[in-house]
Formats: sequence, C-alpha cells, structure tokens
Amino acid sequence: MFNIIGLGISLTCFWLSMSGHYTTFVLSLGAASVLFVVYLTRRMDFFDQDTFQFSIKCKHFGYWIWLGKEIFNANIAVAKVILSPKLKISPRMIEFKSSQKTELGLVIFANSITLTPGTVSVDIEDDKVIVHALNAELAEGVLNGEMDKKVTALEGL
Amino acid sequence: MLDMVTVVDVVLLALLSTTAVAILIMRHLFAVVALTGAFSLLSAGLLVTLDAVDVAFTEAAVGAGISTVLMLGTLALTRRRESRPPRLSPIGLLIITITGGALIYATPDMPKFGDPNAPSHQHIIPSYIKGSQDDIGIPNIVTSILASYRSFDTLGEVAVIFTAGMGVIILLGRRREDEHGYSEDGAAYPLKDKNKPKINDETST
Amino acid sequence: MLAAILDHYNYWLIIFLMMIGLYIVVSRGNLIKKIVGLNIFQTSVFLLYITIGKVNYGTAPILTGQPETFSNPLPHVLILTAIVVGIATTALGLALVVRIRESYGSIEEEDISVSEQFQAESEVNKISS
Amino acid sequence: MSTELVIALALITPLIGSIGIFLCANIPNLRETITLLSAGVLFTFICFLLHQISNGQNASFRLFEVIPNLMIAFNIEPLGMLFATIASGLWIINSLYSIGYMRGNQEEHQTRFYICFAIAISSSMGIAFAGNMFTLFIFYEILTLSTYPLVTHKGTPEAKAGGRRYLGLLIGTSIGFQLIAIIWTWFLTGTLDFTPGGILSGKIEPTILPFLLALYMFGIGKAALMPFHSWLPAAMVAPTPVSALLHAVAVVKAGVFTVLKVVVYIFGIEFLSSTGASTWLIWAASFTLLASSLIALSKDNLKARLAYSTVSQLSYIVLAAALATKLSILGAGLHIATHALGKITLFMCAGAIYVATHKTEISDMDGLGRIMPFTFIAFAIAAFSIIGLPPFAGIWSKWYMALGAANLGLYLIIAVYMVSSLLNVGYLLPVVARAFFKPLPQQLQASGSKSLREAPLLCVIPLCITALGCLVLFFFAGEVIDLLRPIVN
Amino acid sequence: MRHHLVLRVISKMLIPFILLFGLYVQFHGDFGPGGGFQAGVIFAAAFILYALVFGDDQARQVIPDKALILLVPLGLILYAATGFYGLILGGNFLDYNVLLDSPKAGQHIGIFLVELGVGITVAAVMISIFRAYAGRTRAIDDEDW
Amino acid sequence: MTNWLHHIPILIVAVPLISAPICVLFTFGANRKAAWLWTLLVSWFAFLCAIYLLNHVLENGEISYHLGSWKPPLGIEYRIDLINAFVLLIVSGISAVAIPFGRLVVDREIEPDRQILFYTSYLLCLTGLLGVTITGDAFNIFVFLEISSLSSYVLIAMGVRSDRRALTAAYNYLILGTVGATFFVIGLGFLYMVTGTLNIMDLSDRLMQLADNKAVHAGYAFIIIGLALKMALFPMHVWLPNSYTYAPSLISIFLAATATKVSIYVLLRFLFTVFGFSFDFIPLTLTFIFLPLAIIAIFFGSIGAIFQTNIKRLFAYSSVAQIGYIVIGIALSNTIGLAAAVLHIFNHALIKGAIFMAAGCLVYRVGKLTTDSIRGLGKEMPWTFSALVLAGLSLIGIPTTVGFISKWYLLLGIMENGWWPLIPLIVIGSLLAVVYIWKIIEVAYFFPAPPDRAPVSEVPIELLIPLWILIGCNFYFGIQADITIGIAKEAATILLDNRP
Amino acid sequence: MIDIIINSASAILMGAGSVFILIGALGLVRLPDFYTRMHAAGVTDTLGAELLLLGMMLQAGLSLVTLKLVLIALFIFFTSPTSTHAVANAARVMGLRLVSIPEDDLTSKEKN
Amino acid sequence: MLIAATVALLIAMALTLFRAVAGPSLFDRVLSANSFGTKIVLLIGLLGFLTERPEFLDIALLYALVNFVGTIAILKFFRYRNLGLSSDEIANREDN
Ligand code: NA
Ligand code: NA
Repeated sequence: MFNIIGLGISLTCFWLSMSGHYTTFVLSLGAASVLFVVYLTRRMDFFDQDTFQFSIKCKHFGYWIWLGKEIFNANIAVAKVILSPKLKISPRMIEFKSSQKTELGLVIFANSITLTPGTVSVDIEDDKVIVHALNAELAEGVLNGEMDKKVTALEGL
Repeated sequence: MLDMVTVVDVVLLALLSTTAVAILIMRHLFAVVALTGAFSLLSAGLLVTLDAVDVAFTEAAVGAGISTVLMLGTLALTRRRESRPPRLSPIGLLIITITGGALIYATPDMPKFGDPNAPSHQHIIPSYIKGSQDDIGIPNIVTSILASYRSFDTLGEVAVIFTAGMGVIILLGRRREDEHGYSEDGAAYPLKDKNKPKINDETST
Repeated sequence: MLAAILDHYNYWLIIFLMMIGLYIVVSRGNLIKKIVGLNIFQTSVFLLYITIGKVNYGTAPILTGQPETFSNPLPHVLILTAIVVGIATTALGLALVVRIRESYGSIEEEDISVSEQFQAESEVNKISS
Repeated sequence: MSTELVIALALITPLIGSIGIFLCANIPNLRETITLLSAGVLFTFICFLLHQISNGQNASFRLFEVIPNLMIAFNIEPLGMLFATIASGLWIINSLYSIGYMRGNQEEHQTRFYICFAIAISSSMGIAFAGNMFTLFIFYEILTLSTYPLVTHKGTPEAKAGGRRYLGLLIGTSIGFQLIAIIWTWFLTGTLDFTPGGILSGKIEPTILPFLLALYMFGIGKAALMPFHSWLPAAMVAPTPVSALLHAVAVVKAGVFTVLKVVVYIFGIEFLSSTGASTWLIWAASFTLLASSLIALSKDNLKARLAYSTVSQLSYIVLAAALATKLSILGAGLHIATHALGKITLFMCAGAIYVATHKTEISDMDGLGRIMPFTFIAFAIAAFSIIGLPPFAGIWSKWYMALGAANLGLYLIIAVYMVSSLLNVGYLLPVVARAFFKPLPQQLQASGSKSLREAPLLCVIPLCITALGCLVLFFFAGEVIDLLRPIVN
Repeated sequence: MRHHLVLRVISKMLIPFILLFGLYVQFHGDFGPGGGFQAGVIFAAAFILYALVFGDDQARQVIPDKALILLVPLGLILYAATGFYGLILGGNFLDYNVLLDSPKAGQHIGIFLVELGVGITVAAVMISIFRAYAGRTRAIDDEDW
Repeated sequence: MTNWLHHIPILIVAVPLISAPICVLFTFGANRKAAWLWTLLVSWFAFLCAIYLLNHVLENGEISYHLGSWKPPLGIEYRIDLINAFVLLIVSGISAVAIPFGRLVVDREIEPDRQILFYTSYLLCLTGLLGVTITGDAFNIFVFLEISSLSSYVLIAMGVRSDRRALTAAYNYLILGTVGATFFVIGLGFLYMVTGTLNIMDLSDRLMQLADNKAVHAGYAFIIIGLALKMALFPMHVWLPNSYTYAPSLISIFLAATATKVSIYVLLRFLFTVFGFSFDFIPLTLTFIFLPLAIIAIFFGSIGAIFQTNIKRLFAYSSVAQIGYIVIGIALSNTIGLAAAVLHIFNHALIKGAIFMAAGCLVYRVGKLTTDSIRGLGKEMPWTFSALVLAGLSLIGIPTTVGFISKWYLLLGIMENGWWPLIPLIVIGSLLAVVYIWKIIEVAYFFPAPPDRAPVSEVPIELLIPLWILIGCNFYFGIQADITIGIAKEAATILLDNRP
Repeated sequence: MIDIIINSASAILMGAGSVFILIGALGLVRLPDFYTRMHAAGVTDTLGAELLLLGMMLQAGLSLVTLKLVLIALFIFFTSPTSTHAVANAARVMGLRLVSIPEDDLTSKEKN
Repeated sequence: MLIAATVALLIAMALTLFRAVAGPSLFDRVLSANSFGTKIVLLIGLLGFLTERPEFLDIALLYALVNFVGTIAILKFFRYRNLGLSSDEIANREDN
C-alpha cells in the first residue's frame, strides 16, 4: 500500500512540475492520469518486488554527493587519458564480489560503477559484478570496495 | 542569436547529408537502421530550429523510436546484411538527375528561405492565428488547425494509422500453429542460388 | 547569383537529401534498404515543407499572449499528418518484407525474381507435361 | 398487322427459332422441324413485307437512341427487301439441304450449327432492314461472330486456322476501316441515316472522298475486295451448307449489299459519279475480278475453285457500284439475286458430290455425271447462269452492268466483263464436261457402281429447286428490276 | 537469478513516469507541443519497453489482445462519433461550435475528444504492431545473421 | 433538426469511415457473415448517396460542403460537381455489386479468421477512394489517397494464400505508390509556397497570375508524375499487372474497376481545374508527353496481354492499355475527347469489373487461372464464359457495348483535332484486343478439356447474378448511352470552362 | 549582483560541460576499441551533460523550465549508465574481444 | 557561453557521427547512436534558450526517452535476435 502511495505522490509531483496549467479541468485530468498510471503499474506487477521498497532518507544524500565527487574525479582522470598523446590505457576485465542483498542495491552499485568514467559494469553474475576498466588505476577504484560498502550501507537503512 | 540558429541549421543539414550518404553506402543493415534513427533525431533537431516543435516531437517519437523498433523487428525476422554490394545504377542516376533537376529549376523562383512576405504566410495564416486566439481559444495554433480547422485531415490520418494497424495484424498477427519456418505458400519453390558465397561479418574486426 | 543561391541554402541541402533517399529506393535491391530510402526521401520532403513555413525572426506557432511573429503553422500540420502516413507505410512495408522473407527465403530483389522466374517456369512445365 | 410489327417479327423469328433449337437439342427431329418452321414463318413475313413495299408502303421504327441522334433503327426499302427475300428464301432450301448433309455426314455439334445458323439469318435480316449505317454495322458484326462457329465447325486445327483468318480479316477490316469510315461520316455529317441521294454531298472535300470510299470498300471485308479476300477461300474448311450460307445466303451477300447501300444511300450515286471518287475502285474491282478468275482456274479443289469464283463475282457488283450509274446499280442488285441462286446450287452440288462419293478434287470427278445425273445437270444449269448464258438468270445482271459501263463509255470495262465471262467458262464447264464425257476410273468401276449413287434426297431436291430458280428468274428478272428501280430515282 | 537486473530495475522505475509523460503530452497538446498522436506513441513506447524487458507474454497479461483489438477501433470511432455528434446537433460534420452552449467551449471539448481518439488508436495500433512482430519470432538463420 | 439530405456529401465518406472500426468489433461475438453483411449495407448506402448526389448536381449544380463549418479556404471543403459525382457513382456502384459477389469468393480465398479484418480493410479502401473523389482540398486528396493505397496494399497481399507473388506485388506497389504519393506532396508543397492555399478552387484562382513561376512548373511536374504513378500510366505501370493478378478476386474486381480511375479523376482535376489553360505548358505536356506515353501504353499493354498465360494477368495488361485510351482522350483536350475520357472511366469500370468478376468465378472453380486450366471450360461453365466473352467484346469495342461508345467518342475527338495518324494506332490497338480476347475464347470453347480434369460445374447463382448485372450494364449503357454521354459531355464542358 | 553571479556561474558550468563533451567525443574517435570508447562516451553522458544542464538551470532561474531540466537531468542520470551497461553486456555476451588482452582477463573469448 | 556550448555540441556530434558510421563493430554504432541521442537532447535544450522559447524542453525529455527505449530495443535484438521473447525464454537464454 505504501508503495502505491509513494508512487502516486511521485507521479503527482511529476505531473505538477511538468504541467504549468493549474485549472480545474487540467488538474482533474492530471488526477485521473495519475490514478490510471498507478492502476497500470499494478497490473504490471511492479509492487510485488522490492523496487519501490526504497524510502528516501537524509543519509542517501550523502551517498549521492560522494558519488558526484567520484564521478568528477574519474572524469578528470579519463579526460587526461583521452587527451594524452599516447593514450595511456591498459584495458582489462575484472570481477568484483559485491555485498548487496537486494536487487535495487546491486543495481545502484552497478550503475554507480558505470557512472564513474573509466569503469563500466558489464555483467552481473549472481553476486559477482564484472567490470571493464580503462586502466589499472581506475580499476582500483572499484576493487578497493569503498563504493560497494557505501551502497550496501544505503540498503541497510 | 538568429545567426547561431542558422549555424546550427547548416551543421545539422551537413550531418544529415553525411548520414544519408553513409546509409546509402553501408551494407550492414543493422548499421543502416541505427543511422536511420540518427537521421531522424538529426532532422528532428533541425525541425526545432525551424520552429516546428510539434513536428519535431512527432518525428522524434516516430522516426527515432517506433520505426527503429519496427526495423529491428524486421531484421530479427529477416536478415542483417544486404547481400549485394552497392553498384552504380544508371536508371537511378537518371531518375534523380531529372527529379533533382526539376527541383533545382524551381528553387530560384521559390520565396527566399525565411522570407516573412512569402505568399504562403500571407493568405490564410493570419486568420488561423487570429481564429486560434478568438474563436478557439487555445494557444497552440498547430493544434487548433490540426484538430479543428483541418480536423478532417486528422480523422483521415487516424484512419491511415488504423489501416496500417489492421494491415500489420492481418499480415503478421495471429500466427497459426502450422506456420513454422517457411510458410506453406512458398516452400515449393526454393531459391535457385543456394550456393551463394558467404559474406564475412563486419563485427569480427 | 550567389545571393540567389544563398537565399535558398536550406533548399539545396534538402534537395540533396531527397535525391539520396530516392536513389536508395531506386537503386538498392534489398527490400529493407528500399524502405529506409523511402523514409529518408519522405523525411527530406517533410523538411522541405517545414522550411517553406519558416519565417525569419519568427517563433514556434504557440501563442504566448504577446504580439509575436510566428512561423507558418500550416506546413507543420500537414507534415504531422504526412509523418503519420509515413510510419504507417513503413510498418506495412516492413510487415510485407517479413512475409516475403518467410515465403521466398530472401529479401534481395534479385533472388526473389530468380525465384519467381523459377516458379513461373515450373507452372508452365506442369501445364505442358 | 402493322408493317413495323412485321419487321420486328422478321428480326426475332430466327432468334426465337434458335431458342427453340436450343431447348430441343436432344430431339433431332423436333429440332430440325423448328428450324424449318422458323424459316417458313420468316419467309412468310418477308413475303408480306415484299407485298407491302411493292404497294409503295414504307415503314420504319427505332429501338434505342444509343447516342443523341444515333438510333438503332430499321426500315424497309427495295434493296434491303431484295436481300431479305434472298436470304430468307434460301434459308428454307439450305435448311433442307443441311438436314440431309449433316445427317448424311454424321456431323457433331448439330445443335450449335442450327443455332448459329439461325442467328446468322437473324443478323442478315438486321442488315437488310437497317435504317442507318450504324445499325447495319452492328448486325454486320453479329453476322461475323455468329458464323465463326460454323466455319470452325469441324474443330480440326485446319478449321481453326481457317476460322481465325475468317474472323481476323472480317473483324479487322470492319473495325479498322469500316468503323473509322462510319465515325468519320458521323463526324462530317452528324447522321448515319440511309438517305436517298446520300448524306455526304457538300459535307466533304471531294479530294478526300476517295479515301473515305476506300475505308468503306476495304472495310466491308465481306465483299472480298482484294487484298482482303483470303478469308473466303480459307473458310472453305467449313461444311458445305455453311459454304452455301457464306457464299450465297448471307455473308458475302451482306457484304455486297452493304457496298450498294453505302454507295446509294451514304455517298449517293450522283455525288459519287460527279466527283469521280470511285475511279480507283473501278480498277481495283476489275483487277480483283480478273485475278480471282485466273486463280480459280488454277484450283483443282472444287470448293476452292468456287470460292475464287465468288470473289470474282462479288467484284462484278463492286465494280458496278463503282461505276455509279443507274443501270449498273440495278444490275448489281439483280446480280446479288442471280449469283445467289447460281452459287448456292453449285455449292450444294459440291456438297452432294462429297456426301455421295467423298470426292473434293475436280480431277477425281471423271464420269460421275452418269452416276449422279441430277446433281451434275443442276451444276451445269447454275454454271450457265453464272457464265451468263440464256435462258438463265445470270445474263440479265451482267447485261445491265455492262450497259452501265457502256453509258459511261468505259469500253475497257466491257472488255473486262467479256474476258471474265470467258474465264467463267474456263473454270466451270470443265467440271461438267469431265463428269459427263470422261469415263469413270477403273477402280471405281471395279468396286462396283452400286455403292455409288446420288446423294440423299434431302440433298438433291434443294439443289434441283435452286437450279430451277436460275431458269425461272430469267423470266422474272424484270420484276426484280422494277422492285429496285425506286432506289435510283 | 538476476537476468538483466539493471535493465529490469531501471525500467520498473521509469515506466510509470513514461506512461504519465504520455498522458501529460496528451492533455497538454493545446498549450504546447504534443497531442494525441505523440502521446499515443509515448504511451506505446512505455509498453514496448515493458515487453522488451519483461517479455512479450507478461506484456500481454497487462493489456490482453482482446482489449487491444477493442481499443484500436475505439479511438477512431470516438473521433468520427464526435464528428457525427456535431452533425446531429445541427452543425456540419466535425463542427465543434455546436457541441456546447458557447462555441469556444465547444471547440475545447471537441478538440479534447478528437485528440483523445487519436491517442487511443495510435497507442493501441503501435502496441498491436509491435506485438505482431514480436509474436512472429523465428530465430533467423546463422547464414543471415 | 438536422436535415440529413444536406449532409449526404459527408455521409457518403464518413459512414464507410466509421463503419470500418465498427466492423472490427464484429470479432467480438458476431461472425464473419455479419462483417460481410455490414460491408454490403455500407456499400449500398454509399451507392444510394452517390445516386442522390449525382441527381442533385444534375438538377441544382455544384455542391459545396464545409467540414467543421469552417469556411474554405480556412477549412476543408467538399466540392461536388458533375465529374466527381459521376466518379463517386462509379466507385460506390462497383462496390455495391462487387460485395454481393464477394461473400463466396472471400470465403474461399481468405482464411476465416482474417475475413473480418479483410472486410475492414475493404471498407477503408472504399472510404479512401470516395474521399479522394469528393474532396475539394488538395491535401485532403493525399490523405484519403493514402487510406485507399495502404488498404490496397494489405488487400492485395491477402492473395498470398493462393500465390506468394501477391506479397511481392503488394510490396512493389507499396514502394511505387509511396513514391508517387510523395511526389504528389512535393508538388503540392511548391503550389502551397507560392499561393498559400490548399483549396482547389482557391488554388485555381491564385495560380492564374503565376503562369511564369518556375516553382509552379515544378509543382505541376511533380503532381502529374505522382498521379501518373498512381494511375499506372506507362512507364509507371510496373506495379499494376502483378497487383491485379495475385490479389484476391474481390479486390481485383474492385481495384481494377475503380482505383486507377480515381487517380485519373484527380489528374483531370489538376490538369483542368487547378492549372487550366492559362498555362501554356499544359497543352505542350499533353501533346508531347502524355500522348506518346498513352500510345506506347496501348501497344505495350495490348501486346503484353497477348503473351500472358495467366488470365488475370492478361487483363491486367489490358488495363495498362485501357488507361492509354483514357489518357489519349485527355490529351486531346477538346470537349469530345475529354468526354470520351470521362466516359471511358465509367465504361472501363463496367468492363473490367465484369471481366474480373468472371475471372473470380473461374478462380472459384478452378483455382489458378492459366490459359491451359480453362481449356474447354466454355461448355462446363456456360454462364461464366458467355459473360467473359461478352465483356471481352465490350473491351474490344464491338457495337452495342459500352466499349464501343468510348471508342466512338475517342475517334470523334481525334477527328476534331485532326490528328489523323492516331486513328490507325487506335485501330491497331483494338485489333490487338481482339487477338487476346480471342485467345481466351478459343481456349475455352474450342479446345478440348484436359482428360485428367474432374468435371467442373457452373458457379453458384449468387456469383452469377452480380456478374450478369454488370454484363447487362455493359450492354444497357452501350445501347442507351445518352445518359452517360450527356453527363460526360457536361463534365468535359465544366473541365474546359477554365479555358480562356 | 546576484544576476551576475548566477550568470557567470552558469557560464562556467556550461563551459566546463562543453569541454567534457568535446573530450568525450574526441575519446570516442581516438580510443582503440569498443570497450575503451564506452568510457569516453560516459564522459559526455555524465559529467558533460549534467554540467551543461546545470548551467541551463541557472540561466532559467526558478521556474517550470528548471523543473523540467531537473527531470531531464535525472532521466539521463538513470538511463545513461543503464544503456551503457546494456551495450557492454551485449558486447560481452556476443563475444566481442578486447583490443589488448590483459593478464587478468577472464571472460572474453574469441569468435568469428 | 550558450553559443560556445552549441558549437562544442555540434563538433561533438560530428565526431560521434563519425564513429557511428565508421563502426567497426555493431556495438560501437549502438554506443555512438546512444551518445548522439544524448547530445541531441542537450542541443534541443540549448536551442530552447537560443530561440528564447525554453519551454520546449518537453521535446528534449521525449528525445531522451526515445533514445533509451531505442537503445534497449537494439540490445534486446542483439542478445536474443528477436524482440518478442517471453519472460521464460529470456531467463532460459540468459542461463545458457
Ligand atoms: Na563509467
Ligand atoms: Na498539438
């Protein structure tokens, strides 16, 4: 039930931020639309799974800010590689055993890896994340496990 | 600011031309499909610079979205490569020479690009703009023409889509059990040139 | 002369695009490629129309309350319809391609005509025997 | 009974007959009775009309207005009456003969034969009574189509080839030339009605008149003007009653009848002669006349010889029409009748010979005269008539035509008539001579002349009647001329 | 069993918003770019995404074929019926002025209805077309791949 | 309350249009017979409307109907004069006889579970053709042309159950048809950019002053080429033979009788109403481009027909030739020639409708229609074959048939222009028609049936009645042509009214 | 004053975004194989795009426009890595090999 | 700076297009197409500011969406060579 309400609220916010027309007619259309979408989402069986189990907490912002910083650093690193005349790369595939327990957590972890340039999660096999890295230094950013711990920490809350 | 828009316009057209030529040359159908999607996206961008936002919206949804999916669906059911290399087609060249010639012939007498005094902007359009405000009362003039002034065209357009839907369902839908592999209507006549040479896959490089 | 050419610069490029599309339709024997060519041809025509409708210093034809110059909305309406017709045609054409491939085992014009020739010959033989 | 009604009845009687034939397909005796009955009824109607017209009564009626001002219309006039009389009268005789021939030869598809025959007669009536060129053209085409199955009756590849040529030439010339001529005429005059004195006078440049005339003359393929004559020999593959129908009763007669109609009622004799547009036709017809006689001379097959004879005889009529004088036109009209009687006799004789002996080549007919005396005497009479020897009818028509030429001072044409008559002698009389004066071949004598005898009675009687007709018409030719005289006044 | 985990999770998050975006485009065609056609396509795109990621059979459970074949004609009927309704009310075909008391309101409701018709048919047709292709799966020969 | 008669102009299009989606709803519960019946009722309704409209136009002159009550050129206008009322009558009339014929052949040729959608597509095709014909708006022509075209592609492809070549035929038609439609749109774009309008009458008015504008010239060229593709004028006919050959019988009948005719009508509209004779290049193009192409079409089509072994294909080639005749009438551009063209649009619809119906009967009984499969069938299927022969005679142009009337006026028109050399060409064309018709007659009547063929019986009366109705029309309008000629002449006069 | 600060901040953000986008595109051209190029594409799609969008948000001020920009930014933030992941995944499954195989490569195999 | 950003985007687009055309592998093309899409989204956003009609961001949002769905379709196509697998089939194929 909570999921549905959460989704409903997000959808309503989405509508209101898009619409810009707050007449009765349009608003009631919006309400109907939100209800309709929620109905369809229910039909799609989305609520049985843990995707929408996530609640927004303050601590999350910490992670996102940390991730932003990581992204920025990684970008600089990759930019340097690209701009270097000799392309100092040593591409490699690495495996990393992740510690998340939920699907969502794993996905956040995988996408976080991808978001930081220089590393891309290529596959998820059970709890192993297979990552392609541009060079050893960037690979180390995953292998040191900091990101993994932080994502798992998010999950716990 | 307009100049910048012009630059964008020309660059987009140049990119479009490049894409089109690439599509012409490439034999890899998948690449062709991907580039067709890019072509649509580019032309949609161009449409935005030309103020046709509704059209851009549609072109993006249709050209880059739906038709890419459809073409992929077709590739999935057919094949991935063109089996014959591009050859110069004299008939094709003749046709485009004539057609292009006619277009080039006509161009000097066309109103200048962007000319606000062109006849097409003078005749009915002011009534539409005024009517959209006064008679219909909705801001999007395109919508008021589309759904009211020329609503019947739009009805026809829906009928066209409906026709296509029916057509595809008739042709591909409701597949019966006996239709595995080559369907009954063609199995008796196999290709003559079964031994055509295999083509090396571009992917392997 | 140069001025005349520059005044219509958009048209020239669009004409080029149209001709590429048409050339693909006429010259390529692959059924899917033909449809792609048709798409390019049609899309270029759409661009031609929208170019007709462009007004310098005009904006998108959506009323904002202030007096403004708008680009011509009518070509937009026409092209919206034409785009829909185009996608409908594409969908149908591709569906036919799928069926053709299932029946003939190929989507190359040359293979298909060889196959049809073969079919026609075998029909005649059936009759005469 | 009103005259209009009788015209309509004359048109549909053969059609009703054909329906009756169709319904009685499986009862041969009843089927043939119906044929004879409709022939008899038709002839009665025609006699009634003949009576009316000789009393000076006229009648016409319209069926449809196809295009504004263009009707399917009918009327009676002397020329048409003559043609109708010949066709309907000979239908009776030919039907009798057909019954004998078809049964004698045990032919297949007899029902189809009688139906097509009846339709052909019906369309002949349409041609005869057509009130305008358009109506005539329609029936002209129906006649062609309805006789095609008769020509290909045997269904052999040869018959089909002959039929194809028959149809190809007749349809080809009629659509290719005649129809164009008709439309051109309509374009010039806005009418196609058969009008005494013609309709073209003053509506057309005299310089292009010969072209229009050519379109008509070559377009009337049934008149067999060279080079569009070859359908006639090709059609010889047909059974003999059909040949009789083609050569005497309906088809070629319809052709020359149309020629006369066109000359008299579309061009107008005076207009034609005053412009001299037909000069070329005189020579074209003369050429056909002589050339086909010469070809006839070279043929050993009796029917082929007769076919070329027909080609030449038709050219007499075309020639006479081209002369465009009153006398030649009258002679031409009369020649339709005399030639019809003569040629039907000759063909029925040929058929009787075939039925009795299965012989087709003249060189095989030595001595047959003694076995089939009636047949060959009739053959001789008809030959004399065609050659133009008194006391047989043929002399009169040739006489009038020659007089016409003389009126114009065209003595060369008279010479043509003379030469051709000599050629007639040359290709017709040897047949009679061989039959009577040469001995029967050895092997025939040996096989016993008992098996050889006259053809069935139903074959012999009709040919005797028509042979007799040749004689009788000699005495009554004046009546025919009197009947026709109004058309030239 | 974590097949295509990333795709599935992200799609789950996005699809409701794409659907709502489609409806937003549908109902804001009067004010900005968009309208029934574009909305229909977006709406269909959401379902196509669903079918791609979660399988065609699951997608068919969300909107059964029977419902789809009902929706395809429904939009067109709605459009044409709006036209006929104007006719019944004494205007010409597709005359919206007569739909309500004031012509302007009539125009609004007319445009709303026909755009809705467009949206329904377009969405349903697009999904149907996709399903027709998807339902005809046959692994293509390696020779052709 | 609503005066329904006032709305007939829109009802004739809108009713078939809405009936198509309603027809789909028959998949719920009702059976395919209901779909057929529905199509039948709609066709008949359209036919009645067409009769009413023609009558109304004859009595009261042009009708202008404003869609959405927007005044033209603001909104879309339906504009009905004698010409398009006549074409409406042709299209709906053919549909009205074809559908009764269709039930059995569709049952035989189309899978049961696809029949409802088949009828739906048919209704859309009908809608498209009627919509193209009736509208007075140039862009609306394009939209409805595409409705009819798309549904035609589908319908033709449905022939795949009997022969897979239906698919390639439909595909080729789709490609060429779309190129044609796109050319039309390009041309329209040129006209729009210099005039600012899409309304045909308005275009006509505004184009008068633009005779020297090169964009107008190019627009003309593109529109004409686009339409020539759609109407299959040589050498743009390549899509036609296979489409007509491999389409299901009902579709062959309907399309052969109506589809190209409607395109020709649009061509007439643009040539004479929109452009008119204020443009010097129109007579020039007519004489030096259309006329030669038409002549080649006649010969190409007729000779092509002679060499065909498939009966439907034979008549499809003949259609290419017949379009040539119509175009000659147009190229003459005098009243009589144009009347001949309009007349032949009607007459050829009757002829080809009947011929393809007879072919449909044959397909119903013997399946594939090669010349050898009909050997000796003349006796076994007397009613079908006599109808085929009679229709063939009409095609040749034998007097008392409608074909004759057309040729009569065509030749008169040629004579009026003094183009004498054309006459032998026309004549030879007709004679070629004799050859190919004759080929069929000979095979059917004078060749023996193959010994291994099972006896074939005549088709059910349900098929024969519509067939013979059309044959009857072929003859009725061949001997009572004053009605059609009156309309055609009047139509020609209207078309030529623009002449200075 | 505030305006100037906002405008210059916006300019800086956009400039930086542009630079990253250019670098990413350059990498797309320069790098040797698919797997390495995908990192370059990531540069454009993440930092480049987000910085540019942030710059635009500052330009637009507090309005619906900003909200929409936020939505776009969010959308890209979620979908871009997903797409990249999916492409890389497909490449791996299909057996696309790396340009130079490092010692610790475990998974890639040769094909074709 | 809007102009600079626009120019930068255009150059980047050209480079991306080069990669899309040059390939050589299919995945390079998909990657380029996807990246190209993102750039178009940004370009539309910028154009909104350039033409002073920034409310057209709806279009940009749509492009982003289309880009995503298109890419997923392409990949789905690549992995399974068809678009219409059932959920079970997807699972089975991935296990192999
Ligand atoms: Na990354
Ligand atoms: Na809109």
